[in-house]
Amino acid sequence: MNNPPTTEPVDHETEHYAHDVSKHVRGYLIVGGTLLFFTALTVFLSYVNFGTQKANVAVAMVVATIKAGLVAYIFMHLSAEKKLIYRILIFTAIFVFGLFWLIYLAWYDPVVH
Amino acid sequence: MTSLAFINELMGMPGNASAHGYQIDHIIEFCHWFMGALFVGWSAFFIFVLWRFRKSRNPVASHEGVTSGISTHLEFAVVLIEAVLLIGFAIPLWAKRVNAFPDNKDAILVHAIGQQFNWNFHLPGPDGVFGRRDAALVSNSNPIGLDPSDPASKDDLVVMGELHVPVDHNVIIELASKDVIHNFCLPSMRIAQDAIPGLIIPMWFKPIKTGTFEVVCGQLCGLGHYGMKGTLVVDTPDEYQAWLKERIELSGNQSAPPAPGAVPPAGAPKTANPGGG
Amino acid sequence: MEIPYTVTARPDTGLWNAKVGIWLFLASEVMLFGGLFSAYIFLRLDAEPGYWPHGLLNVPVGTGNTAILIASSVTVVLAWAALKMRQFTRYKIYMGITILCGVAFLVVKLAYEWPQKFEHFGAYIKPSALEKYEPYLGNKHLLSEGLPPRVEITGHLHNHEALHDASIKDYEVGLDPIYTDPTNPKMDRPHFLYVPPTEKIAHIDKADVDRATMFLPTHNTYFATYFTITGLHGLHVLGGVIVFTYLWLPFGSRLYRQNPEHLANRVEVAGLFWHFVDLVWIFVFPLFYLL
Amino acid sequence: MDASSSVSHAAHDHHDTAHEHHELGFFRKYVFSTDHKVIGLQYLITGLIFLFLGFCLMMLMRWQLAYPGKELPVIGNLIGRMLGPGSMNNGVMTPEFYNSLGAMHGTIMIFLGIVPVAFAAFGNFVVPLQIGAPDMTFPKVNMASYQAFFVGGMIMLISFFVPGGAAKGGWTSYTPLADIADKGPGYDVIFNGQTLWLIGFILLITSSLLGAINFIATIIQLRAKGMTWMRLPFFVWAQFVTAFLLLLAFPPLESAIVMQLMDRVAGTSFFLPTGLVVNGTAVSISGGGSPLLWQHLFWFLGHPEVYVLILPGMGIVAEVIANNTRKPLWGYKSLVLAALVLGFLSFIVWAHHMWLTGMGTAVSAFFQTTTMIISIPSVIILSAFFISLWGGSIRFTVPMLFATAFLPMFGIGGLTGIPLAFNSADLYLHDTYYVIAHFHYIVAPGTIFAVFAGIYYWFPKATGRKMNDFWGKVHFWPSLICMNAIFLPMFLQGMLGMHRRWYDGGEGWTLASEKVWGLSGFHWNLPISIAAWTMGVAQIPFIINFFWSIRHGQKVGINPWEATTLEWTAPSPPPHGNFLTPPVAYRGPYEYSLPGRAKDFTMQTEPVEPNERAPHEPAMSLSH
Ligand code: HEA
Ligand code: HEA
Ligand code: CUA
Ligand SMILES: [Cu+2]
Repeated sequence: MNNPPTTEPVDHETEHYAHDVSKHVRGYLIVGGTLLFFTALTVFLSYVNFGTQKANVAVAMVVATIKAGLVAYIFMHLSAEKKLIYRILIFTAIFVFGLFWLIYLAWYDPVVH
Repeated sequence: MTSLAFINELMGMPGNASAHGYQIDHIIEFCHWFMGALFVGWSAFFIFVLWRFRKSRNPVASHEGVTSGISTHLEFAVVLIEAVLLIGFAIPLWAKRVNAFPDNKDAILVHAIGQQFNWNFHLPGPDGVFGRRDAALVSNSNPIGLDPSDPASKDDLVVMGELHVPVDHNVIIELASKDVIHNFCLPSMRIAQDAIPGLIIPMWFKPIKTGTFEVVCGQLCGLGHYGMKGTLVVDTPDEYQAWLKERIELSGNQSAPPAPGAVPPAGAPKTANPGGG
Repeated sequence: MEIPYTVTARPDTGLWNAKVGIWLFLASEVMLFGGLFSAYIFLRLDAEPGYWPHGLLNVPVGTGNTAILIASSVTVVLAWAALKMRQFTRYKIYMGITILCGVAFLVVKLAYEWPQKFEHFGAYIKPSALEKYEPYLGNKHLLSEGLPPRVEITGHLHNHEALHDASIKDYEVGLDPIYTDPTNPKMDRPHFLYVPPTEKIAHIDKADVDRATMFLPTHNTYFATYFTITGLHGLHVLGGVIVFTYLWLPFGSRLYRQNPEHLANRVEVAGLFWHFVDLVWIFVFPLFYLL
Repeated sequence: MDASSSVSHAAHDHHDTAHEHHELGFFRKYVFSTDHKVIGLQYLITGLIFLFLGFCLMMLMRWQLAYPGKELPVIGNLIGRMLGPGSMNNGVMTPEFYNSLGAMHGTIMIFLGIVPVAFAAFGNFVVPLQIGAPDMTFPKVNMASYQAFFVGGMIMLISFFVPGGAAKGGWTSYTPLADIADKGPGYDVIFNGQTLWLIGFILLITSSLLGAINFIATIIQLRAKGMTWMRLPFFVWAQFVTAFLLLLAFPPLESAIVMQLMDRVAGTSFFLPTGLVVNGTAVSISGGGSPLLWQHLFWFLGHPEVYVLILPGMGIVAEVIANNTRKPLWGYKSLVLAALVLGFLSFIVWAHHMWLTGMGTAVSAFFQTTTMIISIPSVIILSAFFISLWGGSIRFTVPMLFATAFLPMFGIGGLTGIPLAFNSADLYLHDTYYVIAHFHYIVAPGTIFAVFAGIYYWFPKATGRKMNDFWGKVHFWPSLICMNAIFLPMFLQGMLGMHRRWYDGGEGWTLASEKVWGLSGFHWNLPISIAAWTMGVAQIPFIINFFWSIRHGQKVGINPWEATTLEWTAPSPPPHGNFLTPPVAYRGPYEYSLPGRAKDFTMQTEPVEPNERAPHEPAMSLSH
């Protein structure tokens, strides 16, 4: 630990990146198309009766989650993001689900007669 | 156990007047002993260290400091005691408060409706059935919005401010509120519960002492909050019957007259603020 | 000393400053919309049967707006990619399209969808009077189908004065199609295409009405959440458009000449924000338009 | 890159920047500054003024509690004339005004006093220096953060002057009370206390969010060469966790505030159930909302917020203790871990403020358990501080006096949280003065003392001068005594069953006429109030000392406390850009009394010598 780790900026990384980028462009277009398709799919599925309202909500949320995942993973480059960003997001996800889940639980378990 | 309780008395806790109250007192007194022990222990250590290691007595500090694992043991002990209090006392006690409601048949069931700034009590009357209430029907002469078209409401009693209950009987109070959140708090009975508009929340207790007790509103509800005082009178069974009879007679010819508790407290504004804020 | 890592990455974290900053900001945005969506869940769970409306919003328009946002998300990554490859003209074009998409989204929302709601009228019928309006509501049919009841009559209000004038005793409503033919099974589910209020007029006695307003936030908790969440989302879109415009105008060109990588980073950061706004919409759309 | 090249490079840099900044005018330099140190001082001064204001509001309340309904001499009429008869009617406080004072005392102390001072001011001034950074990562955002805070604070102040007065629903603004507050004849949609409170709050939240992003990004990105995570001073860790709490807990409250604002200005019913009857008339609303939703969203922030109030304080105390015991903090690693766990858990305990809202067994068991668990890291942190004293060579400098007092005071406050955490005990204690005493022990003789310690400790860095020792002691001892004289009796009042937010101080209540320790519950109010006013007097030496020392304090060198962390290698006051050469950290933050050295402190920038014994450095690493 006596030698401090280097903190010098890296410069040549960018060239490297630019090369990669051109390969991705096609991918972005495909993902855009997929998203449009999923949008049409949700609209369609919302007119299909899955038995209960709850089931319909669940189906729609699954599709929305897939779409959101695609946006985050591809457009927001989470597929190639650094560990640190993941850490921040994991905690955020835990807390936001904690908020939903605990409020739901409190709603579900009141003192009633 | 009584000898342990002196810590609560020392701090001014009033006498308990309900059947479950002693359990609440126990958990508070255990907490206080536990906290007291930690506080005294740490304080003794603290004062000793400040004296022993002051600069003039200990000019050169030790780089290492304490190496023993004493703090780990201490922390473990704290965890253990808290776990015992939690699992052994607090959780079961709460479960009994909110799940083990006494049977309606052998309990006195009362509805309490909070408003800025007093309590209305709704009793089912001789037929034992509560009449329907509707917010749209609320008026000055009908403070809880009792529906006169409902046959069950004909013999219902509405009393303001003061509630009588017989001693040694389970009492269930179903709390509601017309406007903002209030809290029906009976310090002597060791019981309290929020009255939240839109919800009806029950609470129960069993008074074991006769007497007159204050009902505190334990939630800020506006400018008259400090004076929102109710009265709980715990009667002997005979007195209770007499009170009930008197109430029924009164309700026969006029709608409920203001009970003592409904008189605005000294210093309360004469005209209420429309916002109530 | 100058602030390091504004353009290039810090080796041990692999990130430049603004990237860390924007993700932290997005994390807080997740919590912000999380709070709003938890309110949505809470209010919807609490709603009495019949009090959470379905199918009131215009699905094709909403779908179109979703497509616009998705397209703009694609163009904004393409703009960024163009910068990375140092193709400035392409960047200008893609960014221009993105800005146009954002503006289009806002125009649809503010000039069409919201005003259309403000001009719509709904009256909640008192429980005691539901029977009287059965020909419009068709609750017996709904009951037999196991569907939630209707407690509200909606449509086009012909006598606007009635809202304020106490001397007018009833509302004159050009009914929405559902109420003209309530027992037709076709009406059990909302229409896909928007069908305007019909010419069939119903007179609703004010004495039978609990509450009647235009489709404003006050109308019910559904519209309260709808306007609040889409309003806040709209503000985000507006913010994004402003930032993009700033990066698109001469400022962008100047920065490009000085340090193209810096501009690329800014576009990436603004783009991340934009994608997040898109992502929120992906949930808003089914929750409000479809379910 | 070797050391010599880095030196010359940086010297060059410094030359440039120094040159640039000669031309800055007064406004750019002190008002619209982007320099983290200036912003830190702006936060400090504004925050202290608000702290003082919160204190004044409280002193007014204490008059009413001690002498309910009596005319307040001189000031009473003055306030009545300034704020209208709705506040002080002929010198007598009205219940509305009492409620306003309570709500605004809480709001101002927490959001305009402690957060700006303990978090924003110290964080801004100290954190970049301690990690060896030239500034915050986003200086302009930093400036915007202060400006949002300032405007938010001004809006809160203005709210005292609108008809009806400032917000009166408590700092918690529970709905429906807050939703319907001030509405009535002559209701102005915007210019009323509660609405302004909400608008001001949105700005304060914006400020905190911007600040939090900046702090986290700075700590992640701008640590100096060699400043690994486990070499960060504990203060930086505390600020890091605090920033995360603000970042993730504030937005849900922000959403709730937007909703309450909608309820008030757009007539929605997010928090209003169906069938409300206020003052005998049915309210015309759609209904269908939920009052409990507000409480959930409020306490989702509310609880993390209390750790926001205490963590920076703990950080300051850690620095001062290490420095004045002349030895490393005991258990650095467990301190860091405890702070992280504390931060994590504080998100899932919020409902312990809502025991009496009709909560079932399952949910309350969950929240009781998490609340119990969260007390463990606090115990660990406090124990580590206590044990750190052992074996030290303790100097009772003024910062150290305040830091030492912090420990038992926080201990009392923390310990009394335990009965509150058991819902069955809270059944009795909820909303009584016991709760008031519990948290004031933490925030007043706790955090405020830590803040004082920090001011005395870092004053020489900001000004190049020390505050006067003698007057510091004159400030300390009466403050300590008064604090306890104020808050200890409140436990007794609480145990008697006296409730908070009582305008009459309990005069009208039989339960408050019971005697405890020689006085009735109500009559205890008087000695408490006297102690509170005496404490006001005890602050005078501090205020004078503070302003006097800026110009006339004893001049000191760049490291007057002989401390080890990086901020003490920068000039006092540090120039724009902070360090003359980019600092490099070679060791942990608290290398005091290393055996075999002439000096009893070894700075983080001192390279490890070949023959030196392996430094006392934890191996755990959280990143890389
Ligand atoms: C900085 C502020 C702060 C902190 C740190 C805490 C810490 C804790 N708080 Fe407190 N709390 C508040 C501020 C704070 N609180 C406020 C403001 C309110 C009221 C809000 C309102 O309603 O307006 C409140 C209310 C409050 C309630 C609700 C009460 C009610 O409304 O009825 C509860 C209930 O569980 C609670 C519990 C706790 C617990 C278990 C801790 C634990 O984290 C404490 C852990 C600490 C310890 C266990 C101490 C350990 C010390 C030692 C072991 C050493 C002892 C040594 C010596 C004494 C020498 N608090
Ligand atoms: C950080 C939070 C904080 C702090 C520090 C304090 C500090 C104090 N508070 Fe407060 N208080 C609250 C937060 C806080 N309070 C909250 C949240 C409530 C609940 C509100 C509600 O009901 O909604 C409350 C309520 C409350 C009540 C209950 C009112 C009621 O329920 O009716 C009382 C009663 O005595 C009280 C008293 C005090 C006292 C005596 C202090 C003293 O300790 C004050 C000490 C202050 C100082 C020593 C100031 C020092 C500063 C300076 C000297 C500035 C120097 C200036 C320059 C150099 C420019 N407070
Ligand atoms: Cu009712 Cu307080
Ligand atoms: Cu808490």
